[in-house]
Amino acid sequence: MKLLLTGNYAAAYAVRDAQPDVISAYPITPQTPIIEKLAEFIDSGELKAKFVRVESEHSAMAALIGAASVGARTYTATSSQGLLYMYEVVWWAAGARLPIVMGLVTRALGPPWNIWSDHADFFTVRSSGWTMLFASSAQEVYDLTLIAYCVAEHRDVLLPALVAWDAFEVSHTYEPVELVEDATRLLPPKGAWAPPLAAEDPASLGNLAYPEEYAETRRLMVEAVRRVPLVFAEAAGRLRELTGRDYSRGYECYRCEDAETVFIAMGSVYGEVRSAVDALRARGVPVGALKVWLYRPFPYEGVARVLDGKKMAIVLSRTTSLGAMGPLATDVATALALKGCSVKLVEFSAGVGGVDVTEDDVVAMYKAALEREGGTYFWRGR
Amino acid sequence: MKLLLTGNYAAAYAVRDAQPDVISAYPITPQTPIIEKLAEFIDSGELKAKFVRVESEHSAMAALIGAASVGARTYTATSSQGLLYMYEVVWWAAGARLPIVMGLVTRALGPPWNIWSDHADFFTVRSSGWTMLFASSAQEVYDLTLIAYCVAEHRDVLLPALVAWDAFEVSHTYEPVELVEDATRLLPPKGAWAPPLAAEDPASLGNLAYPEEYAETRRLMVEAVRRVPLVFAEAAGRLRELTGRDYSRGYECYRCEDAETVFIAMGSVYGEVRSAVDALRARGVPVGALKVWLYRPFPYEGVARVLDGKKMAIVLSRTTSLGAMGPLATDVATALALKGCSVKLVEFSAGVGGVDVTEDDVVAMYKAALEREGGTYFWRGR
Amino acid sequence: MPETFDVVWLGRGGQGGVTAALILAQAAMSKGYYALAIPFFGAERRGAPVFAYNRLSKSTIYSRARVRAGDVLALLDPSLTGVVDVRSLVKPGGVLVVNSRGSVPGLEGLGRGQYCVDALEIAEELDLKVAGIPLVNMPMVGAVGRVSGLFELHDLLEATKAQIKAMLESNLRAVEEGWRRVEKCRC
Amino acid sequence: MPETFDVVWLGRGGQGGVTAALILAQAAMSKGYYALAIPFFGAERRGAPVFAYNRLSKSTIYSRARVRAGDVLALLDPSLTGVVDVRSLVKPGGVLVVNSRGSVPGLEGLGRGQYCVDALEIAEELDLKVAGIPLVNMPMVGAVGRVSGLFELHDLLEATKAQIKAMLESNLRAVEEGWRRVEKCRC
Amino acid sequence: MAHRVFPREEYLLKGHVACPGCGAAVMLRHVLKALGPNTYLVIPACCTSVIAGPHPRSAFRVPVLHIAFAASAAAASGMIEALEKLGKPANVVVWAGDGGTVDIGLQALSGAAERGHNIIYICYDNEAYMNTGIQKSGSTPHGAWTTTTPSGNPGFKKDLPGIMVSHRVPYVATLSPAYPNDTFAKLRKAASMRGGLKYLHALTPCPPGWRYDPSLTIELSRLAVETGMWVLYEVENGVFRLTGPSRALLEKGKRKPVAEYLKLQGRFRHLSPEDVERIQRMVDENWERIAEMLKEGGEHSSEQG
Amino acid sequence: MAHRVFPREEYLLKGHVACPGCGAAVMLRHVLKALGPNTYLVIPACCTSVIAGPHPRSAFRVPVLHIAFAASAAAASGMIEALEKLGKPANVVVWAGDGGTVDIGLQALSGAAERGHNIIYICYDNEAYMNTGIQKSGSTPHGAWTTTTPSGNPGFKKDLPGIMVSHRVPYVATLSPAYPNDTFAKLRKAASMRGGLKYLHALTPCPPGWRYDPSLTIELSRLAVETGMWVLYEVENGVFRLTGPSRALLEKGKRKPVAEYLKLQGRFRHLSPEDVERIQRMVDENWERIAEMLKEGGEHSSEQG
Amino acid sequence: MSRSAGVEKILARPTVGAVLSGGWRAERPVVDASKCKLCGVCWLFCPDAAVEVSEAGVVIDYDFCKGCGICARECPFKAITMVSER
Amino acid sequence: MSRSAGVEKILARPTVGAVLSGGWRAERPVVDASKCKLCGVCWLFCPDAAVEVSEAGVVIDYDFCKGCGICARECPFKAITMVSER
Ligand SMILES: Cc1ncc(C[n+]2csc(CCOP(=O)(O)OP(=O)(O)O)c2C)c(N)n1
Ligand SMILES: Cc1ncc(C[n+]2csc(CCOP(=O)(O)OP(=O)(O)O)c2C)c(N)n1
Ligand code: SF4
Ligand code: SF4
Ligand code: SF4
Ligand code: SF4
Ligand code: SF4
Ligand code: SF4
Ligand SMILES: [Mg+2]
Ligand SMILES: [Mg+2]
Repeated sequence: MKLLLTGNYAAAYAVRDAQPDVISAYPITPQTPIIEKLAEFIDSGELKAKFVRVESEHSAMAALIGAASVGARTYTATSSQGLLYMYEVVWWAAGARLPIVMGLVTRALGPPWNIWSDHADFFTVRSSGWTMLFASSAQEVYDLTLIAYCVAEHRDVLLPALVAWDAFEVSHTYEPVELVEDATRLLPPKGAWAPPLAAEDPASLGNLAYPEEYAETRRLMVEAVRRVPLVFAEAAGRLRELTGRDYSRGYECYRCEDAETVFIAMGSVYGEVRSAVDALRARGVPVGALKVWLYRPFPYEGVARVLDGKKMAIVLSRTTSLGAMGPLATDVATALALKGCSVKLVEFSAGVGGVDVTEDDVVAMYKAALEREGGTYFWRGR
Repeated sequence: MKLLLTGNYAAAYAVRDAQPDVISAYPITPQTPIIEKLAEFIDSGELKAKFVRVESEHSAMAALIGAASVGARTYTATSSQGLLYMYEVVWWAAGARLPIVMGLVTRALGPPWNIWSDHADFFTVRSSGWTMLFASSAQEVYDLTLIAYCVAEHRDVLLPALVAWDAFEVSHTYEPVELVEDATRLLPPKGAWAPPLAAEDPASLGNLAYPEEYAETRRLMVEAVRRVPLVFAEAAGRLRELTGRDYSRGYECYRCEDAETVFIAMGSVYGEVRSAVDALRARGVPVGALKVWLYRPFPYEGVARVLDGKKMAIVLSRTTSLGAMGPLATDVATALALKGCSVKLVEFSAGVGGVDVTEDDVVAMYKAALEREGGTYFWRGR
Repeated sequence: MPETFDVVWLGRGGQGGVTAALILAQAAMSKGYYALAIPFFGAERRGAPVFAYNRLSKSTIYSRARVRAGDVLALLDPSLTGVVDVRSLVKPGGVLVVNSRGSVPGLEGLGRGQYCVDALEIAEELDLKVAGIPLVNMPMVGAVGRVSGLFELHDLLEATKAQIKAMLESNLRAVEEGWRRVEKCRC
Repeated sequence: MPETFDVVWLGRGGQGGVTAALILAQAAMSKGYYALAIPFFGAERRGAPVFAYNRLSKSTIYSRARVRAGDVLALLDPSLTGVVDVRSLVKPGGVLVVNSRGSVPGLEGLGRGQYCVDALEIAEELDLKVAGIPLVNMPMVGAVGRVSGLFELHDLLEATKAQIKAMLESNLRAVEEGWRRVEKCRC
Repeated sequence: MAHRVFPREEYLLKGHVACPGCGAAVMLRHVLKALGPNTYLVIPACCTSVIAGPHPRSAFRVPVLHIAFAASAAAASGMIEALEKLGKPANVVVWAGDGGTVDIGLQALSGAAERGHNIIYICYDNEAYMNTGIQKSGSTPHGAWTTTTPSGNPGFKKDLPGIMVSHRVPYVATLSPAYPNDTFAKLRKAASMRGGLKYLHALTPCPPGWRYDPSLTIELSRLAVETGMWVLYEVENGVFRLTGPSRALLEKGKRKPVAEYLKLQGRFRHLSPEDVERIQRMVDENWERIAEMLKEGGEHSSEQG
Repeated sequence: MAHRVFPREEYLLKGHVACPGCGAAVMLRHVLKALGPNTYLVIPACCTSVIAGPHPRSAFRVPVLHIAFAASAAAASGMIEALEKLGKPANVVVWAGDGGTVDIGLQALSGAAERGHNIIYICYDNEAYMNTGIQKSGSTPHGAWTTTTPSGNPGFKKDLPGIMVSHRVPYVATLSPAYPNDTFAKLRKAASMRGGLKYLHALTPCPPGWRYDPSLTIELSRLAVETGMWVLYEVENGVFRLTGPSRALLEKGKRKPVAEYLKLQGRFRHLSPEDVERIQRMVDENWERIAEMLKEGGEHSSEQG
Repeated sequence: MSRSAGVEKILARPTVGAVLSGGWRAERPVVDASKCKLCGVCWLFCPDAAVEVSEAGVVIDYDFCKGCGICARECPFKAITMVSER
Repeated sequence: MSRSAGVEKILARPTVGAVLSGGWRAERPVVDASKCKLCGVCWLFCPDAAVEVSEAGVVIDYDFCKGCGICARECPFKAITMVSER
């Protein structure tokens, strides 16, 4: 079935199709339409979930921790200040190994207040152990949200997963979205994972652990995270069979093979990058583009393989880099350093706080990058 | 004056010497002795500050935002869950450009509960715009806390600053600490910076900013952050004149010049690294060590200069790397990638959750690194 | 970059510009277009001028950048001409479709010209109101759909059925009347 | 790595092991040593066995790793021998200083031998108590300070003055008595 | 002659960004007139963050600290302590929505109340999260439609003034934009009391959120009081007193039926006559409680020292 | 014959990590005996996080979710909803310290109360942050020494049971480890009530924190009640009732002087006779309030519907 | 003592007309001076501070009046009527 | 349905003797069976669940009794005395 959906509604449809048991969320622009749509689905009976209308985001995530700890499938969504307010328990969810799924509509952090897209919020949880996916269209929001459940609940993983997308450009823009006819063919059966807590078999989750014991819990997390790419690819493979859409590598390459310069981006700006690649190619400039879907764990090897032998990598970061290169750019740098490739690396902080980035901007960045040294530059527009 | 002080008490003495107007904090192991000592100083009249005994860390930082917004010099300290609970307003303080100073006693994140050192908490704020310093002894805690005030309140900066140190190994260990006789010779005069809010000249701090306006506030932050190393070096220079202790480069090198392999670390483990360097050198192995004090902004150029031409860099990360190399290692990787140097990069997650790391461990890591590929390894001990 | 057909909808908060864009996109989608319907990305309040947009193309649209000007500018409230720089919202070869009895003064010579439809009259005839505000958006869908040259009336009615639940009959009538009554403005 | 002189203090929560370590470190610092006093890094409750440590050296100590065994093990409560593996806490060439009238059974042949001091008796003679718990730590400072061979009694008394405010006189007496009464255990 | 009685100075400037007919904007105008220019506002996320105007323009002629949603009372605590330490006495006033007060801001408010900072905390209550588009808050009345309670709120409005009375703060009062005399008297009393947190709670109608014609804002404010759904009172050092028109409403017969208030609002449109009857009963019971309390001598009771 | 009257099963196992004489541990034993094995505990950061035992050993024979300090009531909300959805009815019980209840956990608690989840929330009140080494909390009594109030707490104990009564939850009660009969009756009532949050608040003496000999824990618990400093009561659907020994203490003459309670505790050692007198007056005034309330018919009053 | 490091730029300054809210209006309030008794009620209840009252009469600032109609409804003397902007 | 991905390892399991708390004791409670009336009060108030009461008498588990002295103080028949461990 093909529907015209915004990114937010696409998320709500994916959640409806995953049929979680408990949803808990707190409103924040631009996430609000997701939970409003879910409230509608529940009201109409299309979704049989309990909706806990909490008094804050900290409580939203905590409620899901409580629910998942006894075996519920769960969902929440938030944005910006909301993610930061629940920050403590976001980490808690990962440490507790609970397969919670979250939607994150990226939005700038205050002050000043700003409701438009910026990936600063997204990046704050990049070391937490959550599987992190980034969607650049409503279709991707729908698909990746379903895949997130597959990854999170997989017995080799059991870690929470989030799917992010840009405020407004994706969250509020209607576009054609193809739904999966029977999501149960994609998703793990409900109750396939054993919840940590059950009165029949009492255990405690989180007792004080002395250093060695604690380190062991963390080592096991590292191993679980290492298994994510495979599990992701497997789930993406099932989706491909059902729909033909392929996310299995965790990233997409566009005209990279013979490129000398590769743009790297996540989210809605990738559309402009793609157009810019076409435009530059039309003028004979050998450029390509790489879009990241699976941001954590980061596909170091894949990215390094794509960039190996190139002259230049240009990272478009939708966030301000303060005191260091931006996160996506450092990830690319690490991929390069680990592989020992020497590629000029230029980062532009572009689209900060919702600034519109166009194809022409991207072309102009390409020109600027040629002239500048490697490093981070703040893109003020042309 | 030389006193036997723990790292926490050293922080309290530095704060006493800086004479802030408002202190607000919430207890958490292992930070608690700092605020208990400050409460004593206030009780005895040695420190004339208002102490706001808030009901949570979120409120502690918020109280300082309120206080600093009208011109007060401020202090708080926290740890682990506390930092994560105040996370939203930590970012707020930076965006509001308020020169708040914070102590952070690094501690592992739950679950499971663990009160020992781990730098995961520290790294969560690495993109926030705060100036971030790391001390590896009580003396450094004292010195860097005073320098933090100098940097934060400097008219070219006006950004908050934090000083971190390890739980227990530094926070609770007594060692000789030399105090600065007259801290006013080091510190900026009180009231030297103009607070944003004053009834005489009304303004609003934080009104909703549309994308371009918002991006401009962020660009100005980038510029302020760029000025930090210079301002830091200046303040460190003043301290050097008063005490002979030199932090001005933002990092320390030990036997690096002719080394083929350089260890990189922050915090108390650096003591072991130093001993291991001596031990390996004694066996004729050319190794050196680099300790980072000024973590944000990260000294890419200095670090790259030190590492340029080396065969191997071994980063000791006191945190779990989940889905990516650890933050310190990615910073080093970025330094290398920007400079285009090809150095084998090996990271060990060692000392996670307070696991004791000894000189022998470090020597063993060296050996392991020789045999392994570049990448991150979890150090379980020998 | 594929060429796209763009519509800018300008009205006031509450008049239903986004719904109009959505119905147009729905009609386009059923005709095999790739269609976007985009609300204005703002923090506007009720009564303030608000935008919505369409971007339509025969091939997939990857761009999510802002729409700056339309092939059609649909002006739901002519009094906004004094408030918003309307001229800049029409592409050089574009047209204006305005909810008005006659041509709007000051907008002469705009693009390929002005089309008028008295959407307010239609809404009032059909008693189409939400919270007291006449829903002029539905007649405008008919008018814009026709002027665009991309649709049959049937497409628009089907799209309306797909998207609208409340007061469906009157809404269908409104689209139809908009389609029927739109005409090149008399100046 | 510079050689360090290490002391392990083992007592119960509330007996003042950390204060003892602190006073010893203070005495060492005044004699030009670089001195660490380290509490146990645990989450122990009142009554549970707790550790404290000293690490002393003529040169700067960079290491902050755990102390595993001492040149001196100061045992504030002999009943802990059944609870903690005391042997492992003494370096091969180290000694035990125990708060006890006579040698502690089961610890024979430990390092270079056992020293005894009846710290409880001293504390009780001087009525040194906090919250009902006798402060055996001060006599132990005197005893350990003497056995270590690093200090004069004077150093320990000055260090006590520098660190202790409450009941100073009795505390000084306690240190002195500990110094005076410590002796190689009779077995 | 209102303009002779109340200060003419405006501290909320024209061209602000409230919706037409915003009850909160009326209230805010009155509040700032009562407090004057030596007033620092602390504002968490809420409609007023937008009303304040787009950066770098501000509709406020007093200093304003915008602060994270959960943090307003804490920020005000730090601010008043700083101003006192720096020798700059002033009014420090939190202006927060109901969501920012009864839900996400409650903890900071409770802490500040317990510590007894000399601040004024004002909750303007439009009974939902309006800035994000009408979601249920802990202050949404029973039965009201919101986007997250599509069939009406199954829960009940949290009684925050009552909860603040249980905190034993020196002053608690309720406000309405329809009764400026009452507002001015209460604000001036609050500003004159030194020490302790003063808590004020205003019911401020919201045309888009409550689904009514914007011209009805004052009328609805008045009806809320006249039907007894909103009670004007103050609790000064534990002593409860009805104020303004509410003084005359103890007798049920003096109160208008709640239906008059409900029927003007789209958010209550779906209520059945039985629902309305239930709400009427809740209101009547509340007044019975008030009557008892007044008998008791106005002392607010609670259980534990 | 206590062991015949109360269940013999232990759910808090020996070898747990409380200090000798811990009042909270006594209380917890009683609570779990009353609730039985089909009970899920949710525990925020507090002494009990440590008491629970070092990983991978647990001193609890029921499932326990340890959770971030501020999050317990919210986690319990989600847990009960999940168990209901999954068809596994059980007791979901928050067990939290005073800091985790009256300070950092208050907001989540208030939200859960407003939403009316079917959970039991128990605050064990040792009147300070004990797990971090005795810092003042919002529940620390006036005058008490803590490490952050070296000259005694200048503030006053927040009345959380009263605040929860203002939330109109179906059940509020106070507990003491010295009165197991009272405890069992209240817990079983709470467990049997369906719908709504049940709030219980226990005063649990703490030897290191209050500075007294550990053998005195039950004695102090008893003295707290006998002096009237701690009142045993319950409020069921708004109706206030004294319970246990507190029923006999309305008359001032029946109550022991508060000095008997205070003098046993090191944290009150510095109090002057005038200080003690002031505390005595506060307690007496509280009992006067209780007397009035009981006259009124046991209905708890507050101002606002 | 000037603000530095760009901090001035994060402050918003008091501005009459943060937005041109007169453009939001669908109906405008029109005062009938003959009926007006200068009671000030319209001034008191206008959410937008768009009313001025002086001896010279009531003046509405159409640059900022949003046309809510409160003044018209609350005027005790029915001296204000709302007129469509169309 | 087994737990995977190491999740079992983050759970703590009910254990008698999470710590050997008997080692914390400075004084031990000793029951004088001749005075004991088996009333169960010591059992009821022991914070450490270290007391067993049966027809056979009161037995204290010294592996876990921390020596707090509550049982001795609360015993209505003064049947318990605290004896130093030294
Ligand atoms: C931590 C956090 N969560 C959510 C938001 C989003 N948010 C901003 S304003 C608002 C609604 C405020 O409601 P209320 O306090 O009642 O004020 P109103 O908007 O109704 O005036 C919300 C949910 C935010 N800014 N921060
Ligand atoms: C967010 C956060 N802040 C602080 C802490 C540190 N902390 C752990 S337990 C505790 C004290 C708890 O006090 P209370 O709730 O009264 O329980 P008690 O320890 O007294 O039993 C504190 C402050 C924490 N774990 N998390
Ligand atoms: S939504 Fe309501 S409260 Fe917010 S500005 Fe509009 S009218 Fe005022
Ligand atoms: S500190 Fe107090 S409450 Fe905590 S375990 Fe010890 S006795 Fe119990
Ligand atoms: S309310 Fe009416 S009578 Fe009064 S001043 Fe305004 S217009 Fe004149
Ligand atoms: S219509 Fe509304 S905004 Fe305009 S003057 Fe009247 S009250 Fe003010
Ligand atoms: S309390 Fe005393 S009499 Fe009762 S069972 Fe225990 S030892 Fe026996
Ligand atoms: S001394 Fe304390 S722990 Fe031991 S049995 Fe008696 S009450 Fe229990
Ligand atoms: Mg609201
Ligand atoms: Mg406590």
